[in-house]
Amino acid sequence: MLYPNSTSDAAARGAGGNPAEWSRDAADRIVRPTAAERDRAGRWDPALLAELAGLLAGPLVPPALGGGGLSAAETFALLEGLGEGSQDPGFSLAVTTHAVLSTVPIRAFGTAGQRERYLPRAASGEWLGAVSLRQTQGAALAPTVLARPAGPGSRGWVLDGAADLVAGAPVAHHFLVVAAHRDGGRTAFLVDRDRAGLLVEEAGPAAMRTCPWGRLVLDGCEVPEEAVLGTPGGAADEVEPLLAALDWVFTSAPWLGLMRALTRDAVADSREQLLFGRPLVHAQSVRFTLADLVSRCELAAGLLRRAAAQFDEGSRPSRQDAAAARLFVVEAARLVTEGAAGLSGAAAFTGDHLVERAHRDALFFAGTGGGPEVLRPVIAAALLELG
Amino acid sequence: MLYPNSTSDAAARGAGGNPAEWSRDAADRIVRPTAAERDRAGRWDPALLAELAGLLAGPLVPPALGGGGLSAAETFALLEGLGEGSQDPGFSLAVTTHAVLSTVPIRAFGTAGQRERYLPRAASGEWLGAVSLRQTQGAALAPTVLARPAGPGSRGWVLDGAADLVAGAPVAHHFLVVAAHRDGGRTAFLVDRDRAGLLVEEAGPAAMRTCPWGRLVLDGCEVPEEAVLGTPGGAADEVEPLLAALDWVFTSAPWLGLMRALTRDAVADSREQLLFGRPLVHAQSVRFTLADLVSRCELAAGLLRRAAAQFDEGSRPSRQDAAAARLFVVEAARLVTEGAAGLSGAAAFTGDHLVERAHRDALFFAGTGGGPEVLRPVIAAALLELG
Amino acid sequence: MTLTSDTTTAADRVPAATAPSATTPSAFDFSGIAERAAETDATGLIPEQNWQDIRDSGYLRLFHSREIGGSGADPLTQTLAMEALARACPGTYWSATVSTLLCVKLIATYGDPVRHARLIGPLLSGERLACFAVVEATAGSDSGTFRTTVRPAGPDGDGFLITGEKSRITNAPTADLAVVLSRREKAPGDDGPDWCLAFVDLHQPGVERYEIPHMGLRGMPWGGIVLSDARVGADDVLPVPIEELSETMAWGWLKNSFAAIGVAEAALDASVRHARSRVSFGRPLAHMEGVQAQLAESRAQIDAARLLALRAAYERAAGRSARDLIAMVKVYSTEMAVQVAARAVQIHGASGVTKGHEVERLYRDAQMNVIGGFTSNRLREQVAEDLGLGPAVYHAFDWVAPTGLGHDPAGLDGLPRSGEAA
Amino acid sequence: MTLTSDTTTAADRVPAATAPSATTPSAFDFSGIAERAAETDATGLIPEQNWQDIRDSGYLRLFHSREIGGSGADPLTQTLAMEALARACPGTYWSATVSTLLCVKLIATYGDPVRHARLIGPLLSGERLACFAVVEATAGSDSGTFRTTVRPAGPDGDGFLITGEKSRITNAPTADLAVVLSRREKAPGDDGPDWCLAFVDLHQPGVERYEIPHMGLRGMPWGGIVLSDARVGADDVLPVPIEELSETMAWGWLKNSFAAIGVAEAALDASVRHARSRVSFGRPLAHMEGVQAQLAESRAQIDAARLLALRAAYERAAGRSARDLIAMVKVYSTEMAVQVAARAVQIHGASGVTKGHEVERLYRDAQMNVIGGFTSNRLREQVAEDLGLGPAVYHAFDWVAPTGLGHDPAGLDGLPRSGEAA
Repeated sequence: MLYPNSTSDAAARGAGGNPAEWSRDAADRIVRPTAAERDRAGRWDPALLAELAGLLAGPLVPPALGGGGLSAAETFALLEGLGEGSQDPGFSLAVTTHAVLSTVPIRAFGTAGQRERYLPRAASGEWLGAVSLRQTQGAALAPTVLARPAGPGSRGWVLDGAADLVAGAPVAHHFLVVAAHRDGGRTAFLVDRDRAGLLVEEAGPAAMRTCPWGRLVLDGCEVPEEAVLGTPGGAADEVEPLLAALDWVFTSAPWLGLMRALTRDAVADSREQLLFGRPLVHAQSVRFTLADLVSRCELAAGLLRRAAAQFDEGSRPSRQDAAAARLFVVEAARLVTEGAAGLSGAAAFTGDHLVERAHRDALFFAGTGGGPEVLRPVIAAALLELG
Repeated sequence: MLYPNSTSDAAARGAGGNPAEWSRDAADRIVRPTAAERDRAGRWDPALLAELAGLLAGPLVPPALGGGGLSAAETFALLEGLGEGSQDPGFSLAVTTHAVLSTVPIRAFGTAGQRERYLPRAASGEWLGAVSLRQTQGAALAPTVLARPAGPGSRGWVLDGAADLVAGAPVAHHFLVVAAHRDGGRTAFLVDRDRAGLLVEEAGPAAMRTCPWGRLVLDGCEVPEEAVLGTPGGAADEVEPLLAALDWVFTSAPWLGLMRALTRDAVADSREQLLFGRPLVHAQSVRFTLADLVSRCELAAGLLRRAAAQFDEGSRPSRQDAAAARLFVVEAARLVTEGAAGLSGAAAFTGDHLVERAHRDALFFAGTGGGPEVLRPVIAAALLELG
Repeated sequence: MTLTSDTTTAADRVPAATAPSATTPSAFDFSGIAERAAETDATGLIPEQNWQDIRDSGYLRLFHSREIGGSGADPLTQTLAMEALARACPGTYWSATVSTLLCVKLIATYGDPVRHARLIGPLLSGERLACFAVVEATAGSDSGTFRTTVRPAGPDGDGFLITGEKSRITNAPTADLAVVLSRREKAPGDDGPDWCLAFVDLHQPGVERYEIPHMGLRGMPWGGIVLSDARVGADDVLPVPIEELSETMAWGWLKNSFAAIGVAEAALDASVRHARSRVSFGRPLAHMEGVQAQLAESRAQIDAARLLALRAAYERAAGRSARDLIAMVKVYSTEMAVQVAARAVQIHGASGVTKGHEVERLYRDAQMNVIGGFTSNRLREQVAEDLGLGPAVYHAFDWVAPTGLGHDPAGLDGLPRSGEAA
Repeated sequence: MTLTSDTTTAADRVPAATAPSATTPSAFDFSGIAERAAETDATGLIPEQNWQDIRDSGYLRLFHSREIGGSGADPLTQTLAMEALARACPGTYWSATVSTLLCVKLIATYGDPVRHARLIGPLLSGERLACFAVVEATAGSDSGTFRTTVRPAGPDGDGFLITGEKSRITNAPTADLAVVLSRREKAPGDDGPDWCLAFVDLHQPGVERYEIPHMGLRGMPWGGIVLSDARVGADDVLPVPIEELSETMAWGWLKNSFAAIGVAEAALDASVRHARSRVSFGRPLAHMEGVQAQLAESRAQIDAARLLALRAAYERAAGRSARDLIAMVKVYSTEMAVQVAARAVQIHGASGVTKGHEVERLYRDAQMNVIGGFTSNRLREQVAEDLGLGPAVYHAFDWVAPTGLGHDPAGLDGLPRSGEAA
């Protein structure tokens, strides 16, 4: 695990630089140059993550298991820098899904055996993990995968159903899947790709096109007892709330970086554009817009960093704070992409400009993690002390 | 000219149905089925406009010159229905550019000869006209085409420069081009496609992809005296303010129809989507969103119809009202596309869904006609009695 | 409501040629009322001269047919007059319009033109003032909780007796007549509606009233009425199915809409005047794009509200309900006016929050229009229902916890103590 | 300001573990002040018991080093205390915080800890109250137009004389001491700054004051001061380059920010209580998604403002300017609080606009925080300048007409009369 100019201990003390810088610079060099082309082609380039695996694949895996041993706050900064440097929302989502959504539940709820089997190879980038983004808001959407006991003589389970919108599926080694039981309980499973009865189809949304998307079809897919992550029937207390909060906070991190990149582009564009014969940036209303964009970046940063740091405190993070951070950053990302597009003029529509991709992907981002119709009741229920 | 169940006179009296219905039904039948495919391919299908030419090509051309003789208010309704039925912002823009932006200035400022030469063939759809959308906000953007006298023995002019973002260029017969003189004055010209020194390149934005886009390059392009539209040097008093107001009002008409189609889709989608185990439409906040979407449609309709009808009153339309209508409809289109996307869930990202194309194209639409940085000072200057 | 483009024929629509611009002149000159608006706000009393001006203007008769003593004005004239009066003094506008528009429509709709001419006549002439009493102090606008009841006077004499307390009523402290939404005490076998409108003379022993001090529209009298076996004439209790009532109450929403439009237009006008006269750091405010942007947004928003309100008025005049359009315009225009008034305060800076300044008053007034009548959210429900979404469906919370989102997540290393949940 | 991700090291940042949630307890108990807030608003007077509570709480000393008599609290404690007092009574908060935070920072920054201990001591103990006099009645905040001038007393005695009128000053009616931004009458050869801060004893014959009635923060004394050759001590005129002043005035923006956060939190708290207790149409308000949505948005927005304000406070404590961050948070938090208060009014319905109700008061208070100090737009200019966009460039209108957009277009058949233009 190579964090430039820093050991992870030093990084934790803030003495050796900032993870946002490491990833920003590396992603700017390695990922950004081909982002527009991969977006047009809807292409995943395995060489990119391979080159960056030391930095990005296992920040939250403990050093003893071969990981970077970064704190949650540092990992957040790392992903923020990734978004800013790569200017690639899809690639950043694929990385976050693997390094956080798929990996942290194994660290948090895995048996020693599961941790030892999955985490070192996840941290090296050898094995990538994938998760359906329709399963990161608890069971707010009706469960689409069912689990039943494998029957006499086995302590395993049989899974049936399908899961859409699986970020990373075409290139993943294993999948974190939540399945419902007939009695209404739900269990999390780690399903390896080579499991019989599991089919991975390439299918995905027309957004975040540089993320490899897929759909899982489970047809009598039998998994052993060891595939259960956490307590059988306990997903609603364990994996589901964790997965939701991780999505709300950590898939937002690259967007914070993207917002900074967009704001910087907007400043540059509005210096160059002429309107009424003078630079756009001379117009007071344009200056106000730019001031508002940069403010939104800092406001969103505060909420997201608080929510990320709560994972480091040994106590339980706050679902209210995580959901509030997501609610805010979605709106901030919308404002920033639209504000930036308004100041970029025709340049925004060349087919290669960040703001075009970001505008499309921000809309998709707004719907993930449950969207406002999930986030708002979660926040309100906590605030009102309901439930 | 065939307006179903109606003569144009009867239509003017409101006795024979509504132009919005005619175009909505025809466009739904003829244009909509291929809209998603043409958008993906960025393709213009000449057969579509050919089939609809009787309805759409010449509504504002007087009957004596072979046109439909509709009022401005009726033409607005016709284009509104086109947007709603076709669900195709790019096709609708190409039609509006030809039928209104290119044609009305000829009707308003053309000599008898120009009117007789261009209008009958424009109305039949035989000759299509095209305009650069960078020339529909006066000279707020610096002029890119220069005109100089053709020299001794000629009363013609030589044009040099280039014009981007010409809607309809690849399929147009003639172009309305505003060119600047060395003394700062500007003149409007009608330049036929076959004119020596005029090159039409295919080039366009990555939005409104079903509109045929191009770029004009004028290299010592000599045009005769008869190519001047209106008074030489008089564009700032004649063609420019007219073109701006026509863009503000009439290219917005299809968006009003699109907003209605999107709202209808959102209602249907939110009946089907389940969240927390019940139809989305049971949630109060979703109902509120739908109520707001339908309200925006009606609010925008009022402003746009007023501005359109002002063209019928024999007196001069109000630039303030036209700009206010555009300012409002741009924001309404944004709210409606985003609101609809939020309620469509993953269905919004299949690559074929209206809301996806509308979301991309609404951003482009927001920047045309000058965008808020032009619209707001125009409105404010009138309000403050400045200038 | 149709979600497709408007397919009514042109003849039904607002004549576009007459659709007003901001500059459309109104025949109504309420300049005296405008000059007294600051004083009206400061004292919380509408000067008698305001009433004289209103009577003289013909305002009170505009909204009604000649048959019942109105002047049968066209919708454009009606709306121009409403906006002109609201712009001059929103508090005075509310008081006058509740009486002559809302209350007279209620009496004329559910009453009888002949029998109730004795009530309508003095309201249209301005000799008397009416109020509409709906809400009860403990309950808000949920009619299921209303307790006010009408019962036959029985042995005590002719007619009826009414008992109960109604609250938050425009004109309650000053009105001569109350239109009261009340329950009916029903005799066995009476299968008529459970509800009625009672036309109650407020000058009698069984009536007490009180004032409620309020943030804005301070000239508007506002308060409660306590009815203790107050007498109601035999002809003056009109059974009415409560579901129907919103059809007539929509006149009140239209009244709020024009109050909001008037407030917004007055705030914009003040902003334009200020921007034209003020120089800051050597720059005339009017030349600054930031100020221009605020003025332009306000202009567009006010016009949008006005045009939709006018369209709704035309629809009503043509005999259609337009309840959905009026609900939309009430929600939009009242919230819009709050925004426009806030922009005006910002443009004016500190003078805009100094007591007695026009925009300070308008800012307080604007919020009252949002709250008065049905609230925005209740009207959004109404619009949604009119969209064909069916009535609101109530689910008791908790729908979050069963999905796994009802408690806080584990940290990176799992739950603090194994087995702990929730 | 950097537009790239924050690369300061972790040690410089707000300790995330201590970043407050809404539920972070404050050690400061201002519940007595909160109980008197309605009365304070109604009477426009801060009760003496409020001052006693503030003195007893240690609030007045929190913001300053022990060297000058402060208690040197950490930024988290300071901000929790500010929010707690603002939430209890925004008017009282303003009065106390202008004196102890803004004025003492000005005296300590431009004055001398020893010579001015006699001024600072009584302000930190709460025996005396200060105000900061900047704006002039005729001019707004454009210093180019300020006329107040300090000149040497000359033959008349020691020190200086100050003459001019300052307006729109928090604490003007009640303060003992004024920190006055003034021009200096410069002797030939004096190449010092054109401006100074004068510390003026307000209990002397050359001082007259007046009150200005205001919409919100009514407990806060507000008004003007007329100085007619008032005496200023020789040590109490401190020349200062006016460009530097915004660095210290940013403390005032931070004060507004926490005023807004306190107002918003109080409005949200009232809304939560109301939603938990109120049943409408058989549905508890708390169970309605529309209400939940409003509460959730408010929660997120208030937290965003608080966290950025806290970060700015930490930056200042670490000796950095953070002026750009404070400008951002002033703009956002004050406008946010207006929105949150308006939502609270909507959730409360008619009771929310009844005089004396907590949210009615908060709604009026909220707007004052936007207007007080530099306005939103002036601070947006500041943020833009700090982005490296250069200072505002003023162009005199008209830039529209030359582009062809300065007059109305022709109709379908051209201009009405041939040859007519404009």
